[in-house]
Amino acid sequence: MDRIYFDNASTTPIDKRVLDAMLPYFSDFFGNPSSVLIEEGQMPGKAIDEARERVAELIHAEKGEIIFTGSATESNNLAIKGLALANRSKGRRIIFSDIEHFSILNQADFLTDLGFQIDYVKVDGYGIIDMGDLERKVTEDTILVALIHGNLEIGTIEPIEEVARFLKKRGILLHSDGTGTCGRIPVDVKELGVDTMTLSAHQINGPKGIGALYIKRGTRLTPIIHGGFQEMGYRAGTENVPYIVGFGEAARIAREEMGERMAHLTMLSKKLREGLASSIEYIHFTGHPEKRLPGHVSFWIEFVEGESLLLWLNLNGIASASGSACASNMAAEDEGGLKASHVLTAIGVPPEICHGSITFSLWKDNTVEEVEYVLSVMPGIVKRLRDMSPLYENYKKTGARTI
Amino acid sequence: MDRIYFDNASTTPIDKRVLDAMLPYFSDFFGNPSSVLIEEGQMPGKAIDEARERVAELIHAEKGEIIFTGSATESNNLAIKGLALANRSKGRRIIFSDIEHFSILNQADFLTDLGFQIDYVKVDGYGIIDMGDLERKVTEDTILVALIHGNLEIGTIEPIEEVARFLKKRGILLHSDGTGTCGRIPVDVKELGVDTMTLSAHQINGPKGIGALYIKRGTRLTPIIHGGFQEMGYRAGTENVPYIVGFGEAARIAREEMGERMAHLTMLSKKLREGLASSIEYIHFTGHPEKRLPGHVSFWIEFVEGESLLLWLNLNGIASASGSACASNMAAEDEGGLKASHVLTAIGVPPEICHGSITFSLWKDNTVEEVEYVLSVMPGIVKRLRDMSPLYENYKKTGARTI
Amino acid sequence: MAKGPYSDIVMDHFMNPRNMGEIEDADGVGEVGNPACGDMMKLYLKIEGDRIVDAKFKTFGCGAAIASSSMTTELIKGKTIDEALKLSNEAVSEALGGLPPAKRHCSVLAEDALRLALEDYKKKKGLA
Amino acid sequence: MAKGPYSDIVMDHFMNPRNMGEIEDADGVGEVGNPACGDMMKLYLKIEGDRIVDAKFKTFGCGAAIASSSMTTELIKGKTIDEALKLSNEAVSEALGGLPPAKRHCSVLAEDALRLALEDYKKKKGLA
Ligand SMILES: Cc1ncc(COP(=O)(O)O)c(C=O)c1O
Ligand SMILES: Cc1ncc(COP(=O)(O)O)c(C=O)c1O
Repeated sequence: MDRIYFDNASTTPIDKRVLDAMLPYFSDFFGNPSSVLIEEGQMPGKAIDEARERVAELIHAEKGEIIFTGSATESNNLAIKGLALANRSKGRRIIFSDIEHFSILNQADFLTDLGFQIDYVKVDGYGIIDMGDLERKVTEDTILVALIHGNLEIGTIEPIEEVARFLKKRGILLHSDGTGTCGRIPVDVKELGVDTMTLSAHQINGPKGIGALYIKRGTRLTPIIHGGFQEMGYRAGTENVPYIVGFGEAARIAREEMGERMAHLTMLSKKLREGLASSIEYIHFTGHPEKRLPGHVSFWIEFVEGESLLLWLNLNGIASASGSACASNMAAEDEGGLKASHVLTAIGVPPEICHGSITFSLWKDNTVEEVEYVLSVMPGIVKRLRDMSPLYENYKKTGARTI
Repeated sequence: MDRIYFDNASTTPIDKRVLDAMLPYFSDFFGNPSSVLIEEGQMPGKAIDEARERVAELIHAEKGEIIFTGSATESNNLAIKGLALANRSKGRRIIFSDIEHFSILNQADFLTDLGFQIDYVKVDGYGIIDMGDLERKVTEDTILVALIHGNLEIGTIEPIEEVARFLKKRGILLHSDGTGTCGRIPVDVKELGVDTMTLSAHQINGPKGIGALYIKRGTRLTPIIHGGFQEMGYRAGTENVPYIVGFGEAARIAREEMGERMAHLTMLSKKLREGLASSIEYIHFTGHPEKRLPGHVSFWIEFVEGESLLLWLNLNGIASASGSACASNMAAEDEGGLKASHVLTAIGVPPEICHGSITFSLWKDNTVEEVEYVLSVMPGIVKRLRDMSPLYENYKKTGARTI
Repeated sequence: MAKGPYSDIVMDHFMNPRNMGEIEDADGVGEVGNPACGDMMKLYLKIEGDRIVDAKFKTFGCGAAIASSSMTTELIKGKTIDEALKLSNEAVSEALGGLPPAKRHCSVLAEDALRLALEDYKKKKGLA
Repeated sequence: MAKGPYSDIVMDHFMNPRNMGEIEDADGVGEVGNPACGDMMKLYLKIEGDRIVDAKFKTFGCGAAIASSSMTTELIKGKTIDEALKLSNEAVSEALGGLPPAKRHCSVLAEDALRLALEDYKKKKGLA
């Protein structure tokens, strides 16, 4: 049997149409778009312009408000560092939500070193921002808030509009990481009211190695990569024309097919979730039950460790993720790198449980048959691991639960 | 007739072998290399490892000394900002040569804003660093020098070894931008003695949108893009696996074919240069006559403006560059963007002449026939433009030269 | 052919410049230069009564500079001096189908050359 | 199959753990846990004279933890207590064909469980 890929929160396979759109820009139109005066540079320049338009359309922005970067990570870095540095004279405090991706959170030391202070705003048990806490954390000196739009580990979608309204009144900027949402659910940056928003191509069947940043017209932002005059001066470096074209095509397809995809995914994830709930005891679903990304099913299972579960799923031909989808800790140099998922900790899951979490992230090509197969193997794997677990043995003897 | 591409200093077409090596990583092996525990992530991880080895081999580095970035521009930014920030406590002065690429020079304001001071070291008429001036500019407080290895506008190759020896004695770090040299001429980072060095893929038939940075083992460097744990912690963001693989393949091919390429290019550029010298009056070749990139022929012609020359060459099917190959000013918002090439100004060409410069950069697929064709059309174009030039008219009447 | 930064009209005037050359016995000559940009423009006028009966130019410069010179000569030929003095750089740029922002000054250069040539004429005639 | 971070031996012990289970009337039991990592290991020993005649384990943990437990039981079965006490975590890790750096502590956990089980045995026997 083919592999079952339920790890679309880590990355998605490239769409054949996207690859086909890209290929001519490797060979026939390989020129440097900065070489505007020679034929070789002209088609690539035109193609970038069109792709920018496509990405803008996906989130109801204007073409001039979209710039391309090397990754969603870079977009998040450009937004936070760029807005912080451009607004240094107004204040030095920045607020991150507790469930931001590492590409936001791990900027903290760098920013602190430059004289900024980072405050953190809490989320509730579903991962939704705590507005009361935000109100308490905001100070006269606060210039910027980062709040993720859709969290890829627990699926929760944040109330960006409400937060934007709150912040606007106080003259505080809002950056939102739309890596998990742009192209997956309808996004209208004007309605959301964000100042900057990150987009990723490889989350929507585009290539890995390109991101985009929406920068609301008139927003001042200091570049972090300096050099030639590309991307309207916000990001230097010879343009990655094939990937920009691919991102444009992926955005176009995502916009056109979004409705049917969402319906399909809602059906699949309902089936998966209900199937798991009815066949596995002591399973705990994470994130918000309704305000969540379509096709996203995340949970932890008592008495079962997540990595072992993930490995057994893998051996059964199923790809999933445990802990943070994008930042496996395995590459870490030592044990110090093995931290419990900060997202799960933030929603109140005890650290010793976090490693037991699994994220199934489904996407357009997944099928009912795949869901059924996963449902058919899960109970056996869980039983096998529980039989091996001293925690489960203890529970049977004493009735002691993990929580 | 097919186009004649003499603009390989701006970018090179992708090698078919490189594209073929990349393609499986778009589709069959699309996984996220951070997902080490599932099958999908494992082949990409292995492929990155092998590509890193190939790039390391190209410049005689160790695998662990190479990290991949989004462009040569980003590599230059990471090196300069990263070394500066990591060595802030040792001193605040940084020296740039006058002929660095914009991706070095345009960091000056940002660095100044962070409390650094940039000093500039002169070059001679050939574009070779002025060692006496370097000696004068170096202070107790100097922590870092940036000196380009091979300049893509005038072709000159700098005496990096000598500079590295000089700086090492004083405990000053040396970054060299090897965009123009790595893969074009033999480069041995250990012999050169650099602390960091930038490499570009698209200058050697790899894709645009990926660069690499050599970081000598043990060198402290502050990342500028923070997030997940990729590239040994120096550069966060999901890896661009196909491009990394492509860079590896381009590096392998460049290393294996370097000898024959250099011989071929030396032959072609000699023919081109001699042909131009004998058929066009008042032509001035720029850069060093011997210490230069193979296949690189740059010059300016009296009484002829460069853009017009470039446009006529383009209309004749010939791609070339004028002024800085990588940073055409055409995209600038206004006239203020139209600055004379800083490289030509630095070697003493008067500003009003700089716009008259042309760079022919030949590469492996160029032929003798192409050189002959270019030589056959150049005199006609030059004559046409001179007939139109009031400067030439004046010269004929009064004998007044441009210089 | 894919489009570059220049309009088709600019490229046409660049490739086939109208009225390129000198007028030996010109009634007015205007020469302007912009050293930073490297452009140099020389405009020759033949004037009969108060009407421009011929105009020629020589230009050292970029595509936009050559096209602006060429278009300017076309636009003023047959015009009276007063009419010609009303010719703005915007009009030249517009007639060319637009110029890239960074190149607008080329049309200004043409306007300046025209003004100087007309002043030269007036001076020669003792009118100024 | 492409290689992941775990060696073939680790994967073999993970998929087919040796000596998994409980010993109801164990002579020594050692239980250790690492809450930060989330691992929990329980080792049961059957000892006759000064020789370990049977060993079983239960483990809640990652692949490396399960394989380390399994390998530890294999390595100590038939050994004397003194021999078993000399078993280092490095030896376990080595027998497994190596562990990723971030997972070395799993073999330490196994070593700790073994030591605790032997102490438990000695305590029960009044030897400690
Ligand atoms: C010497 C040099 N360094 C760096 C760069 C920047 O390269 P990229 O635009 O690919 O980032 C260039 C432009 O090609 C260059 O000529
Ligand atoms: C929410 C979120 N933001 C940003 C990123 C970073 O994306 P990339 O690694 O492609 O730069 C990720 C990882 O996929 C993510 O989940």
